[in-house]
Amino acid sequence: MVFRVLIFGSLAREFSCASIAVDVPDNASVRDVNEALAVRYPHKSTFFRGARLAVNHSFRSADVPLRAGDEIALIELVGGG
Amino acid sequence: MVFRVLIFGSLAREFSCASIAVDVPDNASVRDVNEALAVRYPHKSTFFRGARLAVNHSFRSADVPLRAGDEIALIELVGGG
Amino acid sequence: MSATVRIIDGAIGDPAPVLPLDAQFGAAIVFDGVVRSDEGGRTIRALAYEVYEPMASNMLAELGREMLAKHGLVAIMVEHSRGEVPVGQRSFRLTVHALHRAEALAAVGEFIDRMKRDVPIWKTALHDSPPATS
Amino acid sequence: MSATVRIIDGAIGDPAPVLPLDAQFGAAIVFDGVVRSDEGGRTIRALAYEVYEPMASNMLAELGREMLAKHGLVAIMVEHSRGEVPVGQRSFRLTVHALHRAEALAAVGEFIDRMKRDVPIWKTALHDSPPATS
Repeated sequence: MVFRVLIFGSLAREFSCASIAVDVPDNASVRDVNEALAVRYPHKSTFFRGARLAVNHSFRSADVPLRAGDEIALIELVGGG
Repeated sequence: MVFRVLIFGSLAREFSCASIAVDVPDNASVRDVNEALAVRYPHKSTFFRGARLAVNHSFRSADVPLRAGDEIALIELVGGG
Repeated sequence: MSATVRIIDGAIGDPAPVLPLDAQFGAAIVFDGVVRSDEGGRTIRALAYEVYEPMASNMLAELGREMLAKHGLVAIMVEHSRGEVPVGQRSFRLTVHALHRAEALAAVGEFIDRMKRDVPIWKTALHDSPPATS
Repeated sequence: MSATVRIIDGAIGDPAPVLPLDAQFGAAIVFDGVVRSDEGGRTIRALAYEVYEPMASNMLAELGREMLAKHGLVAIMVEHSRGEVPVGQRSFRLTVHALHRAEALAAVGEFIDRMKRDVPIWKTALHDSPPATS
């Protein structure tokens, strides 16, 4: 299944795009998406492995299987001010 | 010297007056006024011994001599709300 | 940096006197103290504030300047009622401008704690009818 | 008890929407977040806020309800800007009503800390001119 992971803020500027496509097996979970991102971008693998992903606008357990059409968003805030 | 010690709040209501006259020797200090109040009202001696007294609208060291005409006020707040 | 004190007869008006926002501070807090209907477990109709002046204003200003310095505030303004303030009305307002929220929140908490402990202002609960006597 | 959330395009207006004072609460805090001219040591002209909706509003409302319950608040209202907010303008306002000041102050501090950590709102500094490139 291919998902477009929405990205925001400084990450979106760094990547010059608003989402990143990842291809994961059927029944993949959020954790598999984190891992696929980490493998695809080895220079930021630690960041992508630890990043929080929301599915359909909420956080959920990392091992629940995803379904086609789920909206995935990378919610990693820089915090501060 | 006779001073009229200004009192406020629940203490003023309890005493049904706005000040208490105390007679202290010349060169008496704030501490002597506390003591004179405590002796005069033995049922509240602990309160009067510990009460903060302002002289001419500020707090000062307890052993500075008072002068005739100094305005003494008992600033003991109940605190709360 | 400025510290301003106003003692107001009766309830403090609404809305807050708007200090101009500016790009120097990131956090502005307006704290309103409101007279509650329940005072010490009994229903009241108002609080009466007795303010020993000028000592009270002097101490509020001094406390304001101390908070400015200690917390690095940009501005602080305190308003306190004198006399009768009905239930549901404002008797106190503290306005603080600071670079960041942490300083602003700390200053508000510390100012009010110190004011309640040290500044010569006394309050008396006013009831609809005097308590029954035997 | 109520928790209200509003996302506003651009800067948040002045003055605060006045929640009616009433005799049930003793403390009301209005916290304003203002865009400062200095962001990360560099002068900016504005911040642009990106808000991931409806997740951001949902989380702000949930956080508001959590603060209501945890701190026993009477009411909480949060407003946050989306899009561009110039320096010196308000991008955030939190209004809290509580019985006592301690709960109100604690709720304001905790709400903002949690919001910055968890709620999907991102800010970007906008400069007058792009940084020089070699």
